Amino acid sequence: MSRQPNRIAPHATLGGGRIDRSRPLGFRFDGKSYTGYAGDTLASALLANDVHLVGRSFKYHRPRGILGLGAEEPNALIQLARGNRSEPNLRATQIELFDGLDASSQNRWPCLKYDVGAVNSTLHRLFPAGFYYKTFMWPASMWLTYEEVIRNAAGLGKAPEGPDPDRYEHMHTHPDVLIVGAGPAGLAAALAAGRTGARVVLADEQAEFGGSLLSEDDVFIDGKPGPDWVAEVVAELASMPEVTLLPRTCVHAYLDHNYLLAAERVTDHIGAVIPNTPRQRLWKIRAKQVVLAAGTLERPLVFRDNDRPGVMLSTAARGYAVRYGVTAGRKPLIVTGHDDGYRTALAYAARGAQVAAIVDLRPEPSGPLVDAAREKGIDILAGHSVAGAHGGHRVEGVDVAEMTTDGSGLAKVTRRIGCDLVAMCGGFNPTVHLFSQSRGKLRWDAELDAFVPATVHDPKHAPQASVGGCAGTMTIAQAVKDGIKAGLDAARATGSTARQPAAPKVDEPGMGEHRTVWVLPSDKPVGHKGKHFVDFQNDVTAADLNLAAREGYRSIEHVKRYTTTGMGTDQGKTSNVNALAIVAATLGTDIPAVGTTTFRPPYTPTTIGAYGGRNIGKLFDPVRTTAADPWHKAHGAKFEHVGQWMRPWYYPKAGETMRQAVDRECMAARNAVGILDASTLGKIDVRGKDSAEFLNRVYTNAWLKLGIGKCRYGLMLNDAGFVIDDGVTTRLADDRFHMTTTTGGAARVLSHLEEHLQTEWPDLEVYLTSVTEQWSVASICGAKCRELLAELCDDIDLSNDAFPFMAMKEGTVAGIPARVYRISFTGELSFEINVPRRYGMALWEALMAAGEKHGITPYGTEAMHVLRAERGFIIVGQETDGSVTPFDLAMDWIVSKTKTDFIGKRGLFRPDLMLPDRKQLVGLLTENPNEVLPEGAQIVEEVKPQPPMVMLGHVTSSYYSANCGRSIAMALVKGGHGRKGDTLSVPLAGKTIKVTVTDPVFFDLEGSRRDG
Amino acid sequence: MNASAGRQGTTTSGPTAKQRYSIFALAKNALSYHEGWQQAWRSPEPKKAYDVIIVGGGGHGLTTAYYLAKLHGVRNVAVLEKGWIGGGNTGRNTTIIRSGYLWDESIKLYDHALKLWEGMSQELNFNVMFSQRGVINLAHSEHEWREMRRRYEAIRLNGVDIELVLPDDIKKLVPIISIDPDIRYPVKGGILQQRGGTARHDAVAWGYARAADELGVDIIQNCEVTGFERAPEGQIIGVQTTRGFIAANKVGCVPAGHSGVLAEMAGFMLPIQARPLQALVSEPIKPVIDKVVMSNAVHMYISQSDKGELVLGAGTDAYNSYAQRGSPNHPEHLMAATVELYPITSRLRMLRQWGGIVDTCPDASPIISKTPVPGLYFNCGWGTGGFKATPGSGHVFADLIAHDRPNALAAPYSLDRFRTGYLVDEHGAAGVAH
Amino acid sequence: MQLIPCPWCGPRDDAEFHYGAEAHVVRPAVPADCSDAEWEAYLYLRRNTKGPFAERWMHTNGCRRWFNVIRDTYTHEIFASYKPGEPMPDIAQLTAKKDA
Amino acid sequence: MADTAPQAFSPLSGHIGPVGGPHHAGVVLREVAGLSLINLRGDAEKAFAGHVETVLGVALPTAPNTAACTEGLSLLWLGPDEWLAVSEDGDSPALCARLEEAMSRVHHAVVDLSDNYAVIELSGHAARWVLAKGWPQDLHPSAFKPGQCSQGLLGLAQIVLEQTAEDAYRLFVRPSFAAYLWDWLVDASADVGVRVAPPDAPT
Repeated sequence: MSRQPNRIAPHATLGGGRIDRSRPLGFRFDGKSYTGYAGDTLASALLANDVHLVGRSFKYHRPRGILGLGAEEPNALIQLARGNRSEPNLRATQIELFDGLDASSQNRWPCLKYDVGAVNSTLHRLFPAGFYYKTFMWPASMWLTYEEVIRNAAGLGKAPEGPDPDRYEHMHTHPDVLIVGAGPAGLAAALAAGRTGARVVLADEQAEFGGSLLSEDDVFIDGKPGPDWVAEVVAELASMPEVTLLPRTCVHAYLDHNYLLAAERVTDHIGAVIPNTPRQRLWKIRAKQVVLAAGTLERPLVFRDNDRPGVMLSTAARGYAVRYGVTAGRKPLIVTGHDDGYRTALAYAARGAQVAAIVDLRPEPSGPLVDAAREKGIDILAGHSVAGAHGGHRVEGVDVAEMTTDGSGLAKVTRRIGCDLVAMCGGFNPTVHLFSQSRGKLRWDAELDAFVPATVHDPKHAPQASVGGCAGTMTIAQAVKDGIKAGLDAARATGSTARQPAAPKVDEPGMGEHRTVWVLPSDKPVGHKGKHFVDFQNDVTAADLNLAAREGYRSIEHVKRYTTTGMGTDQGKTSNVNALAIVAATLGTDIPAVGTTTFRPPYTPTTIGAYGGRNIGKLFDPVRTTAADPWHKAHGAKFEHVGQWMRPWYYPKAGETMRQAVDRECMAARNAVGILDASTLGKIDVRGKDSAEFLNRVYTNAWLKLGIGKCRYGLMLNDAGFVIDDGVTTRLADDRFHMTTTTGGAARVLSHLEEHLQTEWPDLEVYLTSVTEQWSVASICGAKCRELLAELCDDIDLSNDAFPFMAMKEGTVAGIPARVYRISFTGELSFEINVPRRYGMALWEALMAAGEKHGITPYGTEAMHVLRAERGFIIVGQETDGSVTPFDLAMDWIVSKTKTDFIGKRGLFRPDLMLPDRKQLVGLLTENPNEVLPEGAQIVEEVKPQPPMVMLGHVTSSYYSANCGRSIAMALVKGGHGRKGDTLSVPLAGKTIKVTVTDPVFFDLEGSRRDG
Repeated sequence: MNASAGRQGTTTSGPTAKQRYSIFALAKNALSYHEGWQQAWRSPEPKKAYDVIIVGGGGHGLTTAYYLAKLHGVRNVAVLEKGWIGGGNTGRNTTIIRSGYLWDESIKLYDHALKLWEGMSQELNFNVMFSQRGVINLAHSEHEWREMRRRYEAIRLNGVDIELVLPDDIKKLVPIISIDPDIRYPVKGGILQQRGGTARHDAVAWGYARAADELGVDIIQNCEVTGFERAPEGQIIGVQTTRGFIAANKVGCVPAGHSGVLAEMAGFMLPIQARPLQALVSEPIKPVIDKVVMSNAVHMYISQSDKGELVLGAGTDAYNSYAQRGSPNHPEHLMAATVELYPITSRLRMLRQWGGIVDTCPDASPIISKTPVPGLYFNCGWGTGGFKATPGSGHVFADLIAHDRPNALAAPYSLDRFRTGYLVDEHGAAGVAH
Repeated sequence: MQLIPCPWCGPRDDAEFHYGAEAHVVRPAVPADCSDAEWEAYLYLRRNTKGPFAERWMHTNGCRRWFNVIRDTYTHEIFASYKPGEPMPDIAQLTAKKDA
Repeated sequence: MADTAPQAFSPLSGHIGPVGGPHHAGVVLREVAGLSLINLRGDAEKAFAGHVETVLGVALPTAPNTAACTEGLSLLWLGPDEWLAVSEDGDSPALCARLEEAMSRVHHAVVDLSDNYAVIELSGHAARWVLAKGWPQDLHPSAFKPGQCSQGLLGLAQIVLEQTAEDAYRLFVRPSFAAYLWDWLVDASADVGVRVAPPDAPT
């Protein structure tokens, strides 16, 4: 195993970092093997092995190194693993190292060191921001070719090759208090709330709680080092039954009314498959109160060529040393306008590094940290700027020079200082993403040079508080105090009571005034020499921002979209505020006037599979089946989707095509016995003294005088006059009816009826109850069906006189209590046998057994479609599409003339619904009787050699009818009722078919077969 | 800027001829550090009066102003935008362009737009990156496959390019799709419109703003209309704004989601509901999908941007909202459907999620119409079909405003169709009218 | 995910509900007497307010009852929910309380 | 004529896998068959309420989403004028007849829905953890206790949820969604272990 050159031995007093040196872990990066330790991230392990070059930037393919310590990392994007578990664009700073980890860099060809893409960097002058809007327009035909080149150059990592072997799940939780971020403020809030017994959820994206305390060695709480205090608090929290601790869980979305989403990485850090365990868990959190304690993100400084590998955020450089025991360089140079930068210099000096210099933007830096640095003999260059950095695949040095007092230019000539690490501190941005997602208003704090939370959006429904760094509180002492108060207030607001715990004593380095210089002055103007990077990942420079403003893209949203600053996978965590400041200066206005861009979820990119959760594959959507489904499957039925239902489509025998099977089923249904599983139809129990009046109002025909035990077909319209459903309703008693609806319309019709009952006609005494699945329905039809039923039912007189068409009798079939309806959708003699669902299978099997000698034949939805079309019966949803009226369907007979009102009546008599040339239902017969028109084919009067042509309408239903011995079709045609006997044309892609317009009834025109 | 000596874009009064954009212009300007580029549009102070005021600085508003100036010689025009141009639905859609609708009126209008898309970059001298990569609508059940055949025949016979494609063809065109017949909603087939595709939405707003500005149109941002002024006999005479009263003989409103708000200001009501429409993008990856693929049955559609982000969209949320955000159950279902149909997407990560305000009509078709107020015209109700219609919408609306009567393409979309019952119901045809 | 306060079941996720747009739109007593314009108004013309708005919701996955809510369609703040048949509260007074 | 009595099938018969599973399983699943489920509708403030109490022997629960329970019977509130009577007396037609007769003179509805629901019993120390994976409402004891019921979506299935004991629930779901719900529960219990109890044996 190779030695880790940058791993420092554990320090006598300062320790060796939070890694486990007894557990070495082997890993590979771009094919080379290295070792790190348990507790490392891939980034810290790479730095330990002195690997700085980790990626290539998106546009210029410039060599890039690690800039950050966590979620803010824009450069070190990694393709992890191979095959189906491969994952692109992961931040090395957030990948917990595990043994056998296999990582590779992205966006480079052939390799990281020698990337052809770097040609963009040499020709960078041709590629300012938005260059692609100004070119690639000539010749027009070449655009798709240019685009192909762009698309292949773009994109960072690669998608995995196959389906994801891992599973994901969701989890709902309803804490009294959700605390986001487990740094000092968050831990204090959790402790205060937890001690009241309130239900608390504490979530943090890191593997360990503690936040910034894990990366500092100069903070002591109650006399103990920060991490020890953290351990104590976490131990107490872990002992509280109503507190849920969620490490490795990033709260990434703050939605309406305190509904937040968080993604927990359950097994990613283990690097092995754990059976029966989801890879990630999406927490859906409805919190009564939220405490945001998300800390801060350090701002980079903008200076020439500030993107050399080895130029890093100061807190990151310090974090690698303190938390991971890795000095990212032996000769660090610190550039800062903030005392915090000195802590990095002191941390490195304490760990044997030779600090090249501290370049301080302030003319007269002072305070305990400055004194400590001087005591260490560190060279402090006050009032200086870094004019530019040097180096190829690693920073080698910087040019420094004294600035003019106002920081706008250089007072002296630059001089070069050698270094192998540049730790830059441009100040700190409170992490206000979640506050802003919750629609809170931000304000610019000129004191802090940062945006801080101002007003909570909806304190009544989404009570929340921001504490610590994310509220602009820059000392740990105050953060802990505010955390305790916020945690207690939140718990008390939800009814839990307790004393306020005492705030611990915090000993931390004092910080003085800071100075912010948005672009460090250089010897040449911005854009003239080198590149002043603002958005490292999307290669957006200060010059680009100036260009955008110059070209009139003045709104910050325009600047962002024109330059793509802040649109990378880091979502502008290190670039947004710097970009705002530079644009404000260019427009000669101040930052608050420029405003912020909208913070959109997620805070960090979130796995799509986690959102899909368990609702994929077999559980993507319920499959609804009937009681007799096992029989259908056992007898080779082919199925068809009907909404969520799976219904038998047809029952092919060995070797039969669909056409042959359907022909056989249709013939048997008329000449022998056909049997259909009709259980999926919607069924509604309508009860109450005003039931008949209610039916009168919702259907187009009359219902008051319907006899008991009698059935009637009803057409249902919406109030615009268009057909929305149909079905047969039977009167069970004076005040009781059994209504059926189409399969697809069941839920829709029930809610349509309930809406009118509850909001328009509350005075009507009517109750509706869905009984769709109480009853299984086997519908038998055909010449021999009465004979079959008689064998199984001896307590109903099945003769025509005793049991006429459209009537219902109760009795026993095959020993099962049943309601038998003489309803016919095929035009044949037909009995629809309804039994309680538990007997559905028994009824079906009894009918099949007894029916064998009668030639009983199960038929599916296809044959049912053909049989009803033979008789000219419509199917709502096939003959209608929401814009068809009863008159269009030639169903004037069902529209009551006498009723003063029913739903749809007024709508029907509007000008465009009364036009004679509306699309009307007709039959179509093809010249060649064996030609079957495709459903959806368009009908034309005057055929042109080439489209376009004027279309009169379309074929709604079309089949070969074995019973008619020819093809039949129904269609909606403009002015169809007046075109009977005409010849029209159906132009298809290959040929045109001639058709004759007829009445839409093709079989048993006098309806004689209905009574058998 | 303290260090840069770059020339600030000053606000010149009159329109100036624009520099031509080309690779040669880029090279020339590179020599002077790109400090020589002019403003794309002037953003002048509003004049006291104009012949025509367009309310709404999205794609539809800007194209209307452009065509008024270019085709109808009406150049004393102002576009008033309450925020920043292209900041509404123009900047929030999933950039899909196609004309494969069901009703003749829709096909004619959307294909009129598609023809205007085909020459747009060259006409505007601004690369809007219109890519005719092909749009596929999938059918996931027998019923949907039958329904799609009707749409295919109607499109074909309207003279618009369309092809029927079967699962094996679809797999070749979209390698990452699953055509497994046993998944819950298997791919039964689809229709492909090769002329359909995508474009860079922001560039459309900027390109038309620049071209309109060159013709003398004033583009005025941060100028919200707060009321309409009418002459005693009812004729519109101007608008009240957050930057004072501006007179005009004609006012064309193209406010998309805010149509209801403006109609109420003008004293009449619209059959429009403002609904959230959510979309999201994945992190950028190397190209995996070239086509745009739409699945109504599972309410999802997908394409990949030139930057490499997978762009995913779904149906609208079902409640009224102006918050430009929706409820998380829609994106959740969208991503479950995406994993179901495109299994390799499961481990990819969502980068950004947002919502627009979609003005939906009861028949999922737009309103391009005169209104009860003489001189006041409305163009809205585009629902989820706004972006693809942008140039066509502006073209016909300019014609309506210039001549005070709709041309043949716009006539079916008058406001009084809801009174007479003449609906162009694109709902019936598509679960989610896209 | 908004929390919609069902007058019976209490606050529930908005995914459990069906939306019914503007409240207090009454179906004309005698449709036959309505002009086409009046019928159009009943069928289609709905207020589309940006701000506090009286609207209808139905608790589809819960008690299946229709009820009304005063909700701000921009901020999503919810001011009141009340049963059908109850009068519409005074929105100005309701929302004013917010600033008091 | 059919000589033997017709065979009845419960909604999940044939779908439930083998009975059994780890003894320490966090969740036990069982289909409960043969219950009488009667949907009642009426005005709780009128005589209707009294009639229900006389027949069922328990007062009509009027507080939303609560259940009135007595030996072998639960009366679940489903809406301001809607209840579901769940009785272990399997003769639902007789129960309906008694109810119908008692309230014949008031506006009411008595509908036998014994076949319109499948009933699944979910119990065990991890029952709440598994339900919370797909049930958006709060199940913490401070919010949902035995004697309470609620309606909503579990995964993608619309159910009525009744808490019967500290770690035991009954789920009422339409038969055509029962297979989906059962598969969903088994899949969601993978991390805590699931045991399938035979249909009618006590757990």
